[in-house]
This record gives sequence, structure tokens and C-alpha cells, in this order.
Amino acid sequence: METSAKKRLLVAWVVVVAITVIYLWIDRSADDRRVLVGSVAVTVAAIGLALVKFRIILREFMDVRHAPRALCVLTDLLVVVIAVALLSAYFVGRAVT
Amino acid sequence: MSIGASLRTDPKRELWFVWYSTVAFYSLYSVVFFVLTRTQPPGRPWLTPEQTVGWFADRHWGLLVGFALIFVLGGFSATSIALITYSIRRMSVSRAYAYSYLILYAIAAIPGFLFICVAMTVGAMRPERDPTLMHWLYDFGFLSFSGTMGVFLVGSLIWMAAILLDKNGVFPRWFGYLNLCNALTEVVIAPSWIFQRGVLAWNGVIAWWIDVAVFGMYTVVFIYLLRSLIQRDDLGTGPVPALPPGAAPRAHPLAKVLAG
Amino acid sequence: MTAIEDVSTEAGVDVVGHVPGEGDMWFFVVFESLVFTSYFCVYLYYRAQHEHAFLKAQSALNLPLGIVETILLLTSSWAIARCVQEVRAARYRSAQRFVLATVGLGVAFLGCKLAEWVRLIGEGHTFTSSEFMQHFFFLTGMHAIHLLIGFVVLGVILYQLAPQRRSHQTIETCSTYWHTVDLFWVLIFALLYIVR
Amino acid sequence: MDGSRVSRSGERAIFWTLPAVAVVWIAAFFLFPGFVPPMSPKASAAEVAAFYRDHLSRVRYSMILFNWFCVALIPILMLLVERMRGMAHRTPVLRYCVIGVAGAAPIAFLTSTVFWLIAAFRPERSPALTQMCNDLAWITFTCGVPFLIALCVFVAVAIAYDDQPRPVFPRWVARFNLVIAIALVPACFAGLTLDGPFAWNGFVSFWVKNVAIAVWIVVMAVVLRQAMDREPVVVGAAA
Repeated sequence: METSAKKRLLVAWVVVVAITVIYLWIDRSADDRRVLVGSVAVTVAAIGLALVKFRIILREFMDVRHAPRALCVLTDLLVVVIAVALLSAYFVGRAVT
Repeated sequence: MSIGASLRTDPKRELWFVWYSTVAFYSLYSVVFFVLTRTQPPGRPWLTPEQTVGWFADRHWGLLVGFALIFVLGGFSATSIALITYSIRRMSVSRAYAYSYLILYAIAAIPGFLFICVAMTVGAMRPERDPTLMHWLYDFGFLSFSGTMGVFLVGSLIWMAAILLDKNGVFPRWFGYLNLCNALTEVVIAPSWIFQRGVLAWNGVIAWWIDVAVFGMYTVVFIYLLRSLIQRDDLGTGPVPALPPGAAPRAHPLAKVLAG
Repeated sequence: MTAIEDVSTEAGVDVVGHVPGEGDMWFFVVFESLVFTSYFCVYLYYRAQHEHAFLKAQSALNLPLGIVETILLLTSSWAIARCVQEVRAARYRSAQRFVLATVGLGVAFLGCKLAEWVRLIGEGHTFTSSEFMQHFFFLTGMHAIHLLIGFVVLGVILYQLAPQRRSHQTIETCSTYWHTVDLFWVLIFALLYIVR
Repeated sequence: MDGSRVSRSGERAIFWTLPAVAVVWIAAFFLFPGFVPPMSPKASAAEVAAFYRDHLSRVRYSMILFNWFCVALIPILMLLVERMRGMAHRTPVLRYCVIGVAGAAPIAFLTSTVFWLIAAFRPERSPALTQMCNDLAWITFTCGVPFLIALCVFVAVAIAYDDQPRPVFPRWVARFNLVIAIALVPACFAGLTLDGPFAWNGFVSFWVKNVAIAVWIVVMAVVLRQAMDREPVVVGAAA
């Protein structure tokens, strides 16, 4: 069980690092030859991926996976609240201009 | 127990006197700053000298009467400081924590709120004063008031460390962490010395609105927790007992859920 | 997992249903996350308002460096999680090595951050040069302050690893703080470097 | 030392600094040309500037004296705090209240001396600026009494709660402190008017307030001296 916990942690690390590297690809494909271009899709994807990493860190690194249900629900709720808040701030900002 | 009875006969009457004074002081403070003088939310930092003359004219009597009330009752800010100092003294940590907190806040009252009262009173008392000087008084008032948050930063950290090291259970530990959150928002006000507009200016969304929201929550929470400390206190030096059943104060919902 | 002797919780610990660290620490995680979220919302709102100016200033950032920083911090998070595993297995020497690795990775992150700030300021991108840079220096600066506090927290873990102390709960609480610093960086990185 | 007794050695030395500094305070008060009679808030900027030009040395030397010695009140207030240990209180919280205002009270006054001295530093400055410094000094001096008011109230409450056969201070001292607190209140409103008894040079805001402070110092010194002669009391557990 102990080695599997170790392995699981390593897999989690590989996944979050991989997601970080995906950003490099998103970044490259988003721009028009080093000139940054505004993009709703990139923004939403960046926030979405960040929150996926956010949740992996919570579940795996911070061991919420083994925690009582209340803490699992609380942290998942936190992820949802952050997602809703960030996306609404962004879209409200766009709509108001 | 009624206020009168708790102030006359309760063995903890001096604690209750200080606690009620704290509540009264914070209420007065809010009324003066938000209603009478309308200096909170703060004026816009980008006003021109001529516009600041108009700003002073707009709230002439409000500034003079409101800050006169602070001149009368401002010293009662010491009650919350004394009560918090007592709470730290009641913990199992060195008195150095309590005394640091006491001295820090006691002296900080001068730049923290006396300066804005003086600057705004001087500004309002001579409406015909040179606009550039009115501008200076306006800046002096708001910057001294908002810009002296290092006191709250270090003060919150001292209180936090005391709570986290304490073994007498004076405060729940989550409140120790809330002190850290409060300390970290105090850092955010420093840019108001730099920006004349934008989210980090002295009236900005981050430097004012978010900070005041956090500070407001923090203040309400600590006043409530000080009350529950007085209720539980056995005036000894050991662990503070829990309240007898029936009168039990509500635990923080989060802590309760997590414990269960 | 091997036997866990937790000296500080009265209730004892069963592996499933165990709150990592002290429950009250999660109050900090949630509250501070919400405070940071409010800063992010302000940033995103104004960003959407002045998209063009933000994009222009944003192009001064160096993404590969940001990615290196992110990986450094993610790895430090992994290291401190390993430390907690080692503590639970009562392998304190190995746990100590993981804490030192965490400190090293944190210092490396801070070094990269400083280098980035110095480069940007040298190129004329300062706290006051543009709205984007104001948010950039504010958010990365606030994060750096959290990181510096994190070093104090790692110090507490090292202190707790000494024989006679070894409070598992305190060590888990401290590691939760360090992960929280990582959590914030993950969001800050995406919002400052990637968002368009 | 058994820990429950606090040493009183050296308290008399502190107490007898009071007459000495009181002499300095009185001398500085009469040396400052703007106190007898108090400067008028209705003076024009040119008149204020002329005042500083004409009385430069007296302004400077009197305010330097105040600047040095106003904080000499703090050790005396600490003697008061030490006597409060003997009161029949269960907690030290009222002592902390007094300590909390004991520093700020003279330092508010110290701030006003800074403004006076800045006004006098460059008499050739534009009259409007000199007038502003003068206003800041006078408002800080006249209205800057919140800590003294709170101090009187805290002392009054502390004495009222001192339930024992031989209280540290006589009961009337509590009422006396409340009277002084009330006497200081009108001065806080000095910003509202430029003439009449409530203006900063008026009877109420200047004479009543400053005489009240002087009477407070004298009366409290007398009762303090009497209390100091009494046997030290063993302090309670939480004190």
C-alpha cells in the first residue's frame, strides 16, 4: 500500500507537470507570430486547466482524497466557486465595455 | 444578563465594561466615518486642488462635527486594545506578546486616526484656504489614515502567533489563521502611497473595498470571540473552561463539520 | 501504510476519514483562496475592459521561465507530500531530506522570480508602468510574501522532525500551508501568463 | 522575590520629577507668546506670519521645552498604573486601558509642538503655509484630548470598581475624574467656530480645558502621593 501511495503521488506530479507543458502549446498556437491576440477560448482553457491542477493538488498532494466527506465537498465547492467567480468577472468585464 | 447588571455586579464587570466600550467605539467610528463625515469610502485621490475645495465644502459640518466626536471618544479605542492584550495575557505564552500588542496599538492611534481628524478639521475650518494647501491636507488625511497599516500587519501577526502557541484554548485556532489572512490584506494597502488611481489607489477596489470587507469580517469575528472569552473565563491562569451546556457558544460551523 | 502514532490528536487517526493537518487550517485555505479569488476577479474584469493594453504589456513576460517556475513549485509540493508520507512511515531522516528539497525548490522558485522582476524592471516594465504590470507585480509580490511565510512554516516542520516532538498533525498542517502557496501560484500563473 | 509582590523601589524618585517638570511646563507655557493671551483663530495669514517673525525665539524655545518634557508625564502615569495593581480588580484589563492611552496622550501634544516648530522654522515661508502649520498645531493642541478624556474615564471606572474597605484612592477621586473628563469635552469642538468661548482661544476651549488638565495633574499627584505611602498589597493571581 505504501509503494502504491508513493507511485500515485508521482503520477499526480507527472499529470500536473504535463498540464503545465500543455500551456506552452496553447500559448504557441494562440499567438500570431509573437504578437499576443485576445482569445476567449484560450482564457477559458487556461482557467479550466488551472482549476484541474488546483483540484489535483488538493486531492492528491494535500490528501483530501482520504479526508471526511465534508472536506471533500468543501474543497470541490471551492473549486466551483473560484471557476464561477473568475469566468463571470471575465465575461462581465467583456460585456460591460 | 442585562448590560447594567453585568457592569455593576458581575465579577467580570471590568471585562464587560471594556467589551461594551469596544462595541460602542466601533459603532461610533463607523457612524462618523461612513455617515457623518462621509470619509469612508474615501474621497477620490485624483481630485484637482479646486475639486478638493469643493469636497471639503460639501461635507463642511459633517467633517467638523464628526471628527469632533472622535476627538471626544477616540481614546476609547484603547478598550479593544486592552481587551485583546488581556486575551493574550490569558494565554500560555510570554507576556512579551501581550505587551508588544498593547504598545504597538497604543502609539499607533496618533498616526492611525488622530492625523486624519486634525487634517480634515483644519481643512474644513477655513474654506477660503489656498486650494493647493487644501489638496495637501486632503492627501495628509487619507494617506495617514490608510497608509499606517503596518501596525495592523505586525499586530495581527503577534496575535496570530500567540493564538497558535497558546495551550489555554483562549481562542479557536482558525481565528489564529484568520489573523494571518487579515495581516496579509494589510500589505495590500501599501500601494496606496504610490497610485493616484486604479485598483490599488487608496479608494481602489483591491486596496479599499476588498480590504475593508476582510477587515470588517475580522473585526466582527474578534468582537464576538472576545465576548465568548469573557463568558468562559474563570479568571485563572490555566485553560479557559468551556461554557456549561445550554449556554454553549456555537463552534465555527467549518470546524464542527470537519471534526465530525 | 505502516502504523501511525499520532501524538497530538486525541481521537487518533484512521486512514480514511482523516483530516490532513488540523481542521482549522482548512479555514485558512478556503478563506485565503477566496481573498485571492477576489484579486483575480478584479484583474480579469479590468483585463476584459482593456484587453488590448493588457495584451501588449503581457507580451513582455517570458513564458518558458514561468513554466520552469511552475514546475519548480509543483515539484516542491510533491516533495513536501512525500515528506508527510515518510513521517507517517516514521522515516524521519528521509522526511528531513524531503523538507530540505522543498526549501531548495522554493529558493530556486524565488530566485527565478527575482531574476524575472529584475529583467522586467530593467526593460522599463515596473509596478507603475502599466495596468497589467501593476497586477503582475501585485499578484506575484503577494504570492512571494506567502512563499516567504512558507519558509518559516518549513522551518516549523524541520523543528517538529526532531526527536521528542514529531507531531504528525503539526507537520501535516504546515505541509497544507505549503501546498496552498502552490495552489495560488497555479492560478496566478495561468491568469498572468496564459490568459489572452 | 516571590513573584506576587512587585517592587516599589525608586517610585519616589519618579514622583519627585513631577514638581521639576511642572516648573518647566509652566515656564514654557508663559514663554510661548501665543498662550497668554491665546492666538486668535481669526487672525489673517499675514498676521500669523508676522506673529512668527516677531516672536521667533520665544516660539522656538518654548516649544522645544514642551517637545522635550511633555512626555515626562508618562512615568507619572505609570506610577498611577502601579497603584492600580492594589485595586480590588480581578483582571489587569483596566490597567491596560490606562497604559493604552498614557503614551498617546502626551504624544498628541508632542505632535502639536512639531507643527508649531515647523511654522517657526522658516519665517520667510509663504504666509498661507505658516497659517496652515499654525492651524494644525492649534487644532492638535486643542482637540487632541481624546486620550486624556479616556484616561479620566478609565481611572474613574477603576476606582469605582475598587471594592475594598480601604480603596487605593478615595471614592471622590472617581467623580473628580469624571468632572475633568467633562471639562475637556467642549475643546474637541474647537474646529466648529473661529470666535466665542468655544473657539480655540475661547474661555471654554482654552482656559477651561487647560486649567482642567493642570488641576487633574495636581490633584492626582496628591492622591497618588498618599496612596504611595500605604503598604503594598499582594496582587491577585491574574494581576
